[in-house]
Amino acid sequence: MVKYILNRLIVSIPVILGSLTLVFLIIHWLPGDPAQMIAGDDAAPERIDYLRHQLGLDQPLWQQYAVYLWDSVRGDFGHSFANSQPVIDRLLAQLPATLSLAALSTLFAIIVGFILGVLSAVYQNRVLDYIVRVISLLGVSMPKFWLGILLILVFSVHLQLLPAIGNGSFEQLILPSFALGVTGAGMLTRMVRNSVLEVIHEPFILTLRAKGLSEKIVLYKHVLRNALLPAVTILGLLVGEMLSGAVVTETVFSRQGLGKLVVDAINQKDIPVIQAAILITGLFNIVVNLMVDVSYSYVDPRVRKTG
Amino acid sequence: MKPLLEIDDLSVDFQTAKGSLNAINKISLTIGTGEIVCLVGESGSGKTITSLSVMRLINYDGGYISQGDIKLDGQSLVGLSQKEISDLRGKKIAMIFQEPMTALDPIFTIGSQIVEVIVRHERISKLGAREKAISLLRRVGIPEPEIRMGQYPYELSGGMRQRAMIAMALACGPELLIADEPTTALDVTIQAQILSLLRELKDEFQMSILLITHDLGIAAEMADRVVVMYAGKVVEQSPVHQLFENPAHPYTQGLLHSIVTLDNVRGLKLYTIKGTIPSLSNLPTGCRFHPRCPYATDRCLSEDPPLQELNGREVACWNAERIDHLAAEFFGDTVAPTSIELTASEAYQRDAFQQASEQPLLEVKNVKKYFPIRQGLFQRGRTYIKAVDDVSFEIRKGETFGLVGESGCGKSTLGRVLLQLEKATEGSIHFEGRDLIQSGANDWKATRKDMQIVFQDPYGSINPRWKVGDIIGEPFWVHESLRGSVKRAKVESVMELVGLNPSWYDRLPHEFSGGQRQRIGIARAIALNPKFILADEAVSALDVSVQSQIVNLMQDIQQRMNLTYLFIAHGLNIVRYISDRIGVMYLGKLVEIAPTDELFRHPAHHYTKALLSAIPVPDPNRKRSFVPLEGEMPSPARPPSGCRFHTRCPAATALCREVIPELTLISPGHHAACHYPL
Amino acid sequence: MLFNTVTTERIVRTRKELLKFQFRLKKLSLSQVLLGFSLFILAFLVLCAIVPSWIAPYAPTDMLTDQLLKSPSLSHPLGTDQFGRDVWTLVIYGSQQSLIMGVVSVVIGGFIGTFFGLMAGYWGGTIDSLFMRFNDILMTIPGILLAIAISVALGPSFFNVILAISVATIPGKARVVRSQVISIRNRPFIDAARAVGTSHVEIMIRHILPNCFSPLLVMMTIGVGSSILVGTGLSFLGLGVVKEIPDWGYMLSQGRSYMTVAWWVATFPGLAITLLVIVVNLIGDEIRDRMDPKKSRT
Amino acid sequence: GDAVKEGGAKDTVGAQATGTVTPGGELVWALAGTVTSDSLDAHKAGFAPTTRVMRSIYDSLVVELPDHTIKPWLATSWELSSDKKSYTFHLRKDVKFHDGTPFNAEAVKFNFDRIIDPATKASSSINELGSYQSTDVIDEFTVKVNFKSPFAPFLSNAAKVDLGFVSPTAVKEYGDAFPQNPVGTGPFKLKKITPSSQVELEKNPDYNWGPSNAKHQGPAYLDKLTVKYVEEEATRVSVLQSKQVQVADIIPPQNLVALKADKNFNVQETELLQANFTLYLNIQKAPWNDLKIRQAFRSALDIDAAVKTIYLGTSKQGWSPLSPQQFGYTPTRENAYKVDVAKSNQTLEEAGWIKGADGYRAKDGKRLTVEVIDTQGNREKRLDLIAIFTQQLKQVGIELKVISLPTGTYTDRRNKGDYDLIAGSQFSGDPDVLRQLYSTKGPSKQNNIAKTNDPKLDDLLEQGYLETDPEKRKTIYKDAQEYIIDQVYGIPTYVFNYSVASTKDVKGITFDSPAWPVFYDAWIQK
Ligand SMILES: Nc1ncnc2c1ncn2[C@@H]1O[C@H](COP(=O)(O)OP(=O)(O)OP(=O)(O)O)[C@@H](O)[C@H]1O
Ligand SMILES: Nc1ncnc2c1ncn2[C@@H]1O[C@H](COP(=O)(O)OP(=O)(O)OP(=O)(O)O)[C@@H](O)[C@H]1O
Ligand SMILES: [Mg+2]
Ligand SMILES: [Mg+2]
Repeated sequence: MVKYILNRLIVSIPVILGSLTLVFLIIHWLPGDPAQMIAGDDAAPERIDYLRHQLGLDQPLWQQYAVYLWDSVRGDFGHSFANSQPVIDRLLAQLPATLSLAALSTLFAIIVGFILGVLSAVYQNRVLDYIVRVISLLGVSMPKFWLGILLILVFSVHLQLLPAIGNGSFEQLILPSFALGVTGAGMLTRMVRNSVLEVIHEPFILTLRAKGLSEKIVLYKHVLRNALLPAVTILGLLVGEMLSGAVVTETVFSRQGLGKLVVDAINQKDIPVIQAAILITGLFNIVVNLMVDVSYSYVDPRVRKTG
Repeated sequence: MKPLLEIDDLSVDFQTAKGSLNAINKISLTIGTGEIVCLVGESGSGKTITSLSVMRLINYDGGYISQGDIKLDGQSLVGLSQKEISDLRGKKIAMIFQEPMTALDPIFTIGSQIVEVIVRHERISKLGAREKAISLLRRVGIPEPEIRMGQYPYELSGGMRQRAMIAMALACGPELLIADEPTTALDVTIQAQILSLLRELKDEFQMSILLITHDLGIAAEMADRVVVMYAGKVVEQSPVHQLFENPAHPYTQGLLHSIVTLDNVRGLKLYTIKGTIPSLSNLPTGCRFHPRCPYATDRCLSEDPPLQELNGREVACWNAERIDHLAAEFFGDTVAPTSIELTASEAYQRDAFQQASEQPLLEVKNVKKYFPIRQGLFQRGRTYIKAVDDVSFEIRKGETFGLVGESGCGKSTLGRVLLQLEKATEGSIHFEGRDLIQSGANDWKATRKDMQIVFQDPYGSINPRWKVGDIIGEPFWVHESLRGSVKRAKVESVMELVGLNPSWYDRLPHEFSGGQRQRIGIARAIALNPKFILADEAVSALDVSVQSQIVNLMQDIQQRMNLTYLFIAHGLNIVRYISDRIGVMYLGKLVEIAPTDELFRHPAHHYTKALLSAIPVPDPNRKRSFVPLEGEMPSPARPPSGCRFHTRCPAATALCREVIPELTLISPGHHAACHYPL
Repeated sequence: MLFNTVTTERIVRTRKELLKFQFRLKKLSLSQVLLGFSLFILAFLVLCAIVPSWIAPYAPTDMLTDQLLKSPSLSHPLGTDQFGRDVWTLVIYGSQQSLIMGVVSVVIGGFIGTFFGLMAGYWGGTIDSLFMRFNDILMTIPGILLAIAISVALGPSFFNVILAISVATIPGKARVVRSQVISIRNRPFIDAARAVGTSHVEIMIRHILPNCFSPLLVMMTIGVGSSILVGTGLSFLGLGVVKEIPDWGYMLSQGRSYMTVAWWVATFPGLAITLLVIVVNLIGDEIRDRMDPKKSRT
Repeated sequence: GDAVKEGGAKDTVGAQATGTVTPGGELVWALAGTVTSDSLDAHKAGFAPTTRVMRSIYDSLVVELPDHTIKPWLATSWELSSDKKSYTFHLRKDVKFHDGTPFNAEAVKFNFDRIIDPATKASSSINELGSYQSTDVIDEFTVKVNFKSPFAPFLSNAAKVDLGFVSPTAVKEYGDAFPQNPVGTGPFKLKKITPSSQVELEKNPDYNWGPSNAKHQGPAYLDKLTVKYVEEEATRVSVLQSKQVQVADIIPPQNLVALKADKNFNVQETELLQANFTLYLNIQKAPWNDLKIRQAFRSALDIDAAVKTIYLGTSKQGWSPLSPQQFGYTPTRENAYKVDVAKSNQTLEEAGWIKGADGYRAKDGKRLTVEVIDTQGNREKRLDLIAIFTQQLKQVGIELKVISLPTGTYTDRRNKGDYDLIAGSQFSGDPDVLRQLYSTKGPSKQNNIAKTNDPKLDDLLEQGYLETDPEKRKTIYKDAQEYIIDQVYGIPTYVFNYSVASTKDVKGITFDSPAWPVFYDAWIQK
C-alpha cells in the first residue's frame, strides 16, 4: 500500500509541474502589468519601473521561471505582489475555512445523497422515487447564489435561527455548507440510485437472500457497500470542486476561502499567490483522489490487487 | 419414501409492463427424503423459476405465486411472510446457483460470507462459526481452508468458488438442496469433481437434492428421478432408468435424441427438435409442444393434456400411449448402424484429407503469446503470462481441426493470434503460403476476408445496439462498401442460408434466442465467403437441441462453401463429432494431435485420457467410474518445470519434472508430447 | 323503436370508447406524463428562443420608469425589475441566449471531451498517458484563468464565452468517456468487428461511441444549468459583451441584490434555469432508456 | 454644513441628543467590501473600504470640517511660510502610538519620508503629498514640511487617513508584515485580523487626543469594534435586519427607503467628496474629437431620469465633475444643458451620420457605435445606469456597447486609447483631483483618463494646485469646471451618497471630511 501511494505521488509530479508551467505561461502572457496594478492607474512611470524591478518582472521569462521553480522546490512560494506577505501565510490563513466548509458540505452531500439515493432505488418507479429524482435535480440545478440568499432570508432573517456570515463557529458553517453541498447531494443521489439499482439486480443478491439473510442486512451490508464504489468516484470530484470552486458560496456568506482568494489574485495578477494556490489545490486534489482510491481498495478488494 | 417437498399445482406469474405473464403453469412434483430429482428442459422452460418459487425468492424478481401450494415437510411455504420464510432459507432449504462467478458478493471474503449464514441460523459464537466454516471448506475439498477463508471471490478459481458456494449451502445442514445448474459454467474436469462431491455429500448428510440442468448426461449420472419441463409445464416425470430407456413424451424423446454422445456417428446429421421454445407471452394453444411435435393431432391443438400416470411414470401427452408403443421404432430408425450414410460433406472431407496432406491452408510454427504482467511503475514487463507457449501445427484445406483443453489453457488466445486479433510474441503463421505476421495493411484486409471467426458468447460478440441486418451486413459495408438496399439483399440471402427469417432484418439482438444469435454470428462470418472459420466455443453456451441445430448448420455450410474450420471447445462430444483431427492443449502447449477416432480410441497423453474420462454419459446404466483429474490447472504465469502436466499426472516421474517432452510422432498422424505415452 | 336501438348502440359504443380511454389514461405511466411535460416545456422554451416576440407581452427594452420593482400582478405576471421591465418578457427573451449558452457549450465540451476520451481510451498506451496527463493538468487550472486566457486570445464575444465554458468542461467529460471506452474496448463485439476488418475509425464511431453515450448524456444534461451560470459569471469577470437583453444568469445575478425587497426579479430567471435543467434531464433519462436496446421494445 | 442629509439630519439629532452616553460594548460593522490584501497600512492601501476601517486606527495632523475649514488634531497649530512652500506644525505633546512610541516631530518626518520612499510601494498617499520635498525637525514637537512648489491641497489632504501616522518603531519591527500589524495613534487599536474575513479593533485606553470637532475627550466609548467584510448587498442588508451586526454601510438604494422608514434602524447619509461618476468620451478619437458630436451625445441623455430610476430617488444628478460638497464646487452649470433629442438628431444628421434601417446612424458604412470598456462589473449599479443610457442613445441612433474586460486587458486598451468611452469616479477630498483626471501634468505625467490635452485646462489646474488663497482657488476651479462642462470633456452623472445604517441603539457615528465613518464618539444605548 505504501508503495502504491508513493507510486501515485510520483506519478502526480509531472502533472503538478505541467500545470504550474502552463499557469505560469498563461499569466505572463495575459496583458496587464502587475507593477502597474500595484502602483495604481495614475502612478508615475519611474515608480512602475521600480516596482517591476523589485518584483523581478524585468527579468527574461525563462529566468523568472527558473527562479520560480527553484524557489517552489525549496518550499519558498515567495511574497504576494499585493501585500508583500509570504504567500504561504496568506494561503494557510484561508485553509481552515475552506477545509471546514468543504468537509461539512461533503458530509452533508454524503448523508443526503445516500439516504435519498437508496430510498429512490428501493422505491423505484414509485411516487417517492419520482419525488426524490426531482428533488435531486433541483439540487443539481439550483443556482447557488440564489439559494444562498434565500437561505439567509429564511433562516437568518425571518426565523433568526442561524447566523448568515462568519468563519468561526459551527453554526456559521451550517447555511453555507448546505448551499454548497446541495449540488453534491443531488449528484450523489442520482449516482447512488443508479448504482444501487445495478447492484440490487446482481445475481449475488439472490444468493444472499437464499441464505436467509434479512432485507436489512442485504441492503445495508451488501448492496450499499457494493454501490459505494461509483459513488466514491463522484465524491472525489466533488471534494475537489468544493475546495477550489466555492467562490459564490464564499461571497454570499462572506466567508474566507481559497476560491475567493484565487479569483482576487487573478484579478490583481498576484502571480505568486495564483501559483501557490494552484499548487496547493492541485496537491489537495491529488491527496483527495488518492484517498478515494485507497478507500476504493478498502471497499473493493479487487482494486487492491491491481494497485 | 416420505416426501420432503411437495409442489402441488403451482403457477407462477410475473407482473410486467404489459400485464401479467404466466411463467409456470400448474406444475406438481415431489421429492422424497434422500432423493436426487433432476429437473431438465431446454433453456427458458421454467426450471429456475420453479426453484426460486420453492425458496419464495421469486417475489424479488417481480413474480408471485398465483396458484397452488408448496409444502416442505408438510409445512406450507406459500402462506409464509418473507420474514418467516427467511428463517427457513439457508437452514432447511439451501440453494446453489448457476454462475459461481457472479453468485458471490465480490467485496466480502469467502469466510465472512459463510460465517454470515451460520450466525444467521444458529446460536453460535463468531469463533465457533468460523471453526465450522473452515471445516466445511475442508469438507468440500478446498485445500488450506484457513487461508481461503480470508480470500475474496476473485482470488479463487471458478471451481473453488463453486465449492465455496456448496459449503455455504451446506452450512446449516439443509434438508433440501437445490442446485441450479451447478456445473454449466465449469470445465468438464471440474464438473466431474463437483458432481461426485454432491453425490458424496448427499449420502453423508441424507439430503434431498433438486438438481436443475439441461445436460441430460448429468441427469443420467446423478438422478433417481427426472422431471422434464417444457414451456412452464411439467411434461414427464419418471424414474431415471425408465426415462432414458423408454421416454414417453415426444419432447423427452427429442431431447434425448439430440444429445451428442461419443456414440454419435460422425458426419451423420444430428437430430434436432424443430423450431424453438415459444415465448411465454405467445404460447401456442392446447399442448404447448404441439408446433414442434411430430405426432401432434387436432386434439393437441386445442386441448392441454394433463399429467397422467402411465406405466409407473407421469406424462402429459394425449398420444402418450401410442408413442410409448412407437418409441422403439423411433429410436431404431436412427440408431441402427446400418443406416449410416455418409453425408456429402464427409465424403468430401475424405477426399480433401488426402489431397491436403501436401498443401496446408494454415501453418502455425512456434507461436508464442506472452502477456506482460504490470507490476507498478518501475518493473513493467518482468513477468509474463505464457498463454500460448511454442505451439506448432497445421490445418489442411477443407478439414475441421478441433482444439480442446481445460479453461484457461490458451485455446482462445491461440485463436486470436491466428486471426491477428492479437500480435504473436514470436513465431510464424502462414495462410495459403502467405506470412500473416509480416504482411502489410492492404494484405491484412484481404486476409480478413478469408479468415473469419465465430465467437463463444453469441450475445457479447454482437453489438447490442445494432440491428441484425447491420450486424450481418458489416462485412459488406467494410469490404464491398455496400449500403442500403444492395446490402439488404445480400444480407437477406445470407440470413436465409443460416436459417434466419430475412424479415427479421430490423430486429435487435436481444429479441433473438441464443441459438438464433449464434446464427447471426455465423451469418456474419460466412458473409464474405471466407476460406477459413475459427469457431471459438461456438456452441458451448447453447442448449442441447440448439447445439445440434448449429452444428448441423456449420457442417452444412462447410460442405456448401468448401470451408476449413478450427473448432475450439471443451465439450468433447461435440468436438469428436465435428472434427477430423483434434489437438489437445494444456497450459499453453499442444500436448497431443491425432485424427479424431484415433484420439478417442487410443489417447496417448495422460491428460487426454483424464479429459475423456470426465465426459458425462447420458446413460444411467453406464455410471462412470471415472478418475477425476486431481487439483486444478497451475497458473500460466508460473508454469511447472519439465512437462507442465506433471503436477497432476498419475504417471509422472523425475524425468517429467525436469525435461520438457517434445511433440513426437507416435503413430501415423498421431503426435503426443509425453515421456511415457499410453 | 328504430331510434331506440340506434341510440342504445351509440351509448354502448361511447361507453366502450370511454372505457378504452380510461384504460389508456391508466396506462400512461408517471414517466410518460413527466416526459410529455418535459417535452412540452422544452418546446415552449425553444419557441420562446426563436420567436420571443410572439409570446412576450412587452418589448424587452421597454423600461417603464413608473413601474419599478412592481410585484407580480395581472399586467406583469412575474412583476417588473429594477428598470421597470416586465420580468415575464425578459425571461422569454432571455431564453435565447440562455439556451444557446447552456446547450451549445455543453455540446461543444461534450464533443471535444468525447474526442479526447475516445482517443485515449481506444489507443491506450502512450497516447492515453499523454492525453490523460494533459487532461489532469487542465483540471488543476482554475476555470476563470482559462476563460480569461481564451477571451484575451480570441477577444470578448458571446461565442467565446461559450467556448470558455466548454473548455472548462472538457476534462471531466474526457475522463468519463475514456473509462467507458476502456470498458467497451475489450468487449467481444469489438473483436468481432475487428475480425470482420472494420477500420479503427469505424469501430470507434460506429461501435464504441454509441455505447458511451449514456454517462455522457447524464453529465451533459446536468451541465446545462451550471454552464448558464458560469457563462454569466464569466461575463462579469470580463469576458463578455454586456447584452442589451439579459440572459437568465445575468438577470439572476443582478436581481439577487433585490431579493430582500423584490424576490421575483431573481427568482423567476432562477426558476427558468432550474426548470430547463430538470426538463433536459428528464428527457435525457428517457433518451437513455430508449437507447437501451433491451428496454426499447418490450 | 449639511453633510448629513435627509434621514441623516433627523438621525443626527436622534443619535446624539437623546439619552446619556452608556460606554462599553462591542459594535459589529458589516463593511461593504473587503480590506484588500488584509493591508491596514495607512500609506499603502488605496481602496476605499480599507480606508474606512483605517480611520479608526490612524489619526491625522488636522481635521477638516464640512465647511472645509481646517481645525487642529494632532497638530495644535500651524503656519504657512511666506513662499507658500513650507508648513510648520506644532504638535500635541501627549500623543503616543499604540505601542507606546511617542508621537513627535521625528515620527512625522519618518512618516512623510516613508511615503515617498519607493520601497514602501505607497499608492494614493504619495499623490496626497504632491510636490513634497522634505521634512525638517525643528524641535521635538515642531516640524516643518517643505514642498518644491506651493501645494494648496496639502492641509485638506493632511486631514485624510492616507496621511495618517504609523508608528516608526512598529514599521521597523514588523517590516513587510506591518500592513497586517498596524500601529497608529487612533482611538482604536488592532486586536486581530482574520484574513479575508474581519478586523477586530479594541479601544485605545490611553486615547485623549481626539480631533477638535469631537464630542468628547478621552478614550472611545466602545470597547470593541469588529469590522466584517460583507460584499454581497443582500447579505449585508440581511445581517443588519436580523441584527447580526449593528452597522452596515453602503446600503443599496432599494433597501434605503425601507430602512429609513423602519423605526428599528437609523440611516445616515452623507455625500462622498469626490469627482462624480463621469462619462469620458475618448476625445482623441473621431468622431468624439468634435465638440458638436459630444454635445449631441450629451443632449441625447436624460441623466436625471436615469439616475432617478436606478437609484430610486436616493441620488441626484451631478452637474459638475466635482461633487457638490467639494471645496470649490460651482453650481453655475446646473441645468446648463438639457435633454434635447431633436437637437441631437439634427447635429448628427448635419455631421453626416444618417439613420439606417436598423435605427442606428452610420457614416461611410461605419455605424455610430460607442464602445464602453469596463472591468468593474455592475458596481454601485453603474452598468445599470449605462444600460438606461443605452436605451436613450438608441433614440438618436447611437449604439452603446459595453465590453467587459479582465483588468489587464482593460488597462492595456485604456492606455492605448482603444475605446470610445470610459466611465469612472475618483474619490478625493480636494478639487485638485481634476488635475489627475484632466491634466497632462498630473501625477502620472502622461495619460489622463479624460484624454484631454488642453493647455488652457492644464494651466488652470496648475494654478489651482499652486494657489493657497482659498477664494482665489475657488475662482480658478469655477473656471475649470465650467470649461470642462462646456467642452464636454466629461459628462457627470450622479452624486454618490455614502450611507451608514445602524440599529436604533447605536448613537454618535460621525463622518470625516471625505465622508468616512468615525466611531470615536459612537456608543451603544443599553
Ligand atoms: N423476472 C422475470 N420477468 C418476466 N419473465 C421472466 C422473469 N424471469 C424469467 N422469466 C421468463 O420465465 C421463463 C422461464 O425462465 P427460467 O429462468 O425459469 O428458465 P430456465 O428453465 O431456468 O432456463 P435456463 O436453462 O436458461 O436457466 C423464461 O421464458 C423467462 O424469460
Ligand atoms: N489480454 C490478456 N492479458 C493477460 N492475460 C491474458 C489475456 N488474455 C488471456 N490471458 C490469459 O491467458 C490464459 C489463456 O487464456 P485463454 O482465454 O486463451 O484460455 P481458453 O483456453 O480459451 O479458456 P476458456 O476455455 O475459458 O475460454 C489465461 O490464463 C488467461 O488469463
Ligand atoms: Mg435457469
Ligand atoms: Mg476461450
